[in-house]
Amino acid sequence: MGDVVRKTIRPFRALRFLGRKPHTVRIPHEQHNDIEGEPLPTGRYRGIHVNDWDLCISCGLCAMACPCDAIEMIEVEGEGGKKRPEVSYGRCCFCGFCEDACPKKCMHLTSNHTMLDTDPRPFVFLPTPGIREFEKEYVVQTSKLCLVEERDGKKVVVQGKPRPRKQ
Amino acid sequence: MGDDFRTTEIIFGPQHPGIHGNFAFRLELEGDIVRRARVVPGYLHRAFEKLMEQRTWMQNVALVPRICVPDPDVNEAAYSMAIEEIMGLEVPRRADHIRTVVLELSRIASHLMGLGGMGGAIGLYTLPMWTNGERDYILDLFEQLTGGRVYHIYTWPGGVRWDMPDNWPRKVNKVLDHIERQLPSYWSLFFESKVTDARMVGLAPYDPDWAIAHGVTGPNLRATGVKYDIRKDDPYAAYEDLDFEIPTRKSGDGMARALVRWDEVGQSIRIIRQALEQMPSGPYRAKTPPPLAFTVPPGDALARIESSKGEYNYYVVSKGGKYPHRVHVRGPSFTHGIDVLEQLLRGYEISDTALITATLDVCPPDIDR
Amino acid sequence: MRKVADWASARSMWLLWYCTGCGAVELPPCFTSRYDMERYGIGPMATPRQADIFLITGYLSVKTLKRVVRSYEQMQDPKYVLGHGSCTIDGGMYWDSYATVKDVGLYIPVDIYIAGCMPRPEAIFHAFEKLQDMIKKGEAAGWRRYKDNYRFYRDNQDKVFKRGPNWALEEPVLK
Amino acid sequence: MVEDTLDHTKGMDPLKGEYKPGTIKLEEALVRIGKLVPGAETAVRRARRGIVKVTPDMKDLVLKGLKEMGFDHFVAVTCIDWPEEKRMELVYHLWSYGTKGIIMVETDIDRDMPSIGTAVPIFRPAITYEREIHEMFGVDFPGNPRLTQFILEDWEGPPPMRKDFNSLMYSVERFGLKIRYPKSLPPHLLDKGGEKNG
Repeated sequence: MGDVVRKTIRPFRALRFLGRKPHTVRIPHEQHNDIEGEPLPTGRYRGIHVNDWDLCISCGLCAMACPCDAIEMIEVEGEGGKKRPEVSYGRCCFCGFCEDACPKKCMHLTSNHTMLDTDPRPFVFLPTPGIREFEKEYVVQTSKLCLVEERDGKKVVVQGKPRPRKQ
Repeated sequence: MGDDFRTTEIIFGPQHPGIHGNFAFRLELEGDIVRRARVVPGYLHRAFEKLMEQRTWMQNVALVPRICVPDPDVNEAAYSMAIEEIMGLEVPRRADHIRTVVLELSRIASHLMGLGGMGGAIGLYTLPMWTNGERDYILDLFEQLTGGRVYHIYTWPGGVRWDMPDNWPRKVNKVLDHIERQLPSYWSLFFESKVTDARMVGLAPYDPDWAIAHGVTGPNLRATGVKYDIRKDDPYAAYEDLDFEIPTRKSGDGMARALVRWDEVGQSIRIIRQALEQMPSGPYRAKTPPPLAFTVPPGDALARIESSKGEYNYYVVSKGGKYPHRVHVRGPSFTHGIDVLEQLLRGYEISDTALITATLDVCPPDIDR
Repeated sequence: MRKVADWASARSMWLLWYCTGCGAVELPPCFTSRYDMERYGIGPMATPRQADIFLITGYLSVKTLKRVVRSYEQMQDPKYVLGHGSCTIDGGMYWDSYATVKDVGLYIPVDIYIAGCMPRPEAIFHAFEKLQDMIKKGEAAGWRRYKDNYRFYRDNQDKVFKRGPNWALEEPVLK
Repeated sequence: MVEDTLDHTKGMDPLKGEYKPGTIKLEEALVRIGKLVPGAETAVRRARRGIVKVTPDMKDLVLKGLKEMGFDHFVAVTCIDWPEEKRMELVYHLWSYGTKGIIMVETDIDRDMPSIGTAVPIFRPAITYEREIHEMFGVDFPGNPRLTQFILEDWEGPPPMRKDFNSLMYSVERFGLKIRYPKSLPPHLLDKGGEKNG
């Protein structure tokens, strides 16, 4: 008898989930938090690069350390013949080895993580400190990136700021 | 069509909702019954072993976790252990304990996903909804520790890459408490269900002798009663200092395989709690050459790790210099995902195909590599 | 009329359940309770004939690409392709592998690329938002591009498969 | 057609009895192998790792002997290509559940005509490993019933895992790969022309 009662009541135990708050993260209306309510991603997150051109010594170690051949050292107009790393996000695997290899610690992977476009070309760009300006933004907008194109055998900045503004 | 027009050959996968990952079968059916099954792997082939020969020792650390997607940390750890053995590197105790925590968290995440897959295969879609939700808290933890959600690139030769953040152990304990609180409702949802009993008890059983003769390892072997675990028998990381049990079951059928995985989640929680409690202080990585000048002396080493799916083996051969000469990866699914699976499927209905694959926890990326 | 249809299809999309690469491991969290894709009116669909979105989750080996092209051609118009992960843009981690194709956009038209290895669920949801926007504006025209430039895509496919003109119809005989 | 070893008609008896592993010591097993096969080099690498070096024709004898001693878990077989020395090395890894040790049986075969008898009659898991090595290295295993197309599809060209196959140049040619920073790549990959590997 008791067995029958228990079996009859059992399905109704599911009702207790009615009052529980769902743990769904309602992106994009809600911040993604961890179990203690701290926002994610944290500073350790390996996202899109920034590179401080005032510190960069054009050593090319980041390009040597890259397992994906994502970084190319290119010469940019207006930099006095110095080479700067250009990152292709069609290759980058966000391992952070470039950051480890950098002797001046000017290359840095931020916690910016979302980047999308309809065209594969804007995924190749020069990381500048300018990207820091939208570090807290939800999405990296390709219109703000520093894009470089080859014209007559010379690399020319076609979009974005080649140099950060001096404070 | 078969020769006598009684059997039909159908292509099951790779685009099929019952397939876990990118994987396919050719099934010869007689009515609903599988008369002969052939596995068609290779859809995820990326030529890892070839690519590893083209990259430096340290660059490969970024490559190896991709070999097993649900359980990536075993690859980094096994690769690092093999290199450490050739180089004679002594790993600090703290690094060993951190590795243990990471490996066990990864095991829980993988088992939760695997149990969800079993639930999905019998049409119980609530279970994957829940387990994958809990798994996500573990991914949050990984993100705070390693900076990556799925691919961590955290364990490397000589130790681990960064130390733990100060508040991380507390968060781990909170997540484990949360998962422990949830486990009873999973139990009543999945294992007390009559559908689970009807579908999984007596499903594709094998006995220990047959399993060993066919190279079955891991939870699938322990489901037949063989008390064997590399963590105990060929210990690595900090498992020697920790107290845990090896869960086994007797019957070797689908239910036993699910139950062994279920028990392992509980044991992993126990291991992580102990490892965090006993966490020694000190350095978290040994002194190694800088990544760009990282060379390994000539020699070879075999590293073995117990992953959530079975036994992982990394056989690393070095000729000296900056690049490995050969790295052979023996994934657990290479045996139980092809030859064993083909034989187990025979005689069962086509609707059991996905479930048998799920109870064996076949991981296609480590077959194809 | 087209506008009304676009508006309607942007709100109810079915995602083809085909885990082509390692990015598929981020799909279960997206479908399930933590992120819950159905808030967007997106759900998994088993058969290509009834699916609207093809999410290319990561690298494609040549063997998979053949099945992807076949599944894509089975899908009904309008259909949209999302390239999920860096490997769909330029090879990603497997840039020097003999087995994987580099730019998926050469073989099937990709509407949105998402960078990342792998992209976070946030990125996937943002891509869905953007796709809905594009559909409403009528910009997501990858399927029309495929029809208009069929020769271009077909030539690229033929170059990779090396199986003669009938590669799309044959399934290799197994011994 | 491959023979199945699992008999579904009989039905399994899972409670048939416990599995009893052999419990010979690793060192003793190596000594016995040394007696069984004269000319076999044996060594203990470290705890739980032993090595046996034999000629290819003695391989079956050693594998059989080790299986009888309790090394019944066939872990893997690895093929290593040594182009400079014109040989291919096959390493059979065998584990014993009782001894808790692994013995690696190493044997060398000729690189130009790579062929070695199959290990399938002794260890069933070898069927898949040999199938992979056959495809990736072009090694022939006479006696293996299943050396069919496995992972690669529509593959034309040399076995890809051999050292003389250049994956990078192949990608450049077939998929239009652009190399971004050649300085970071292994130099021997860039030296070779693509034409002989296509």
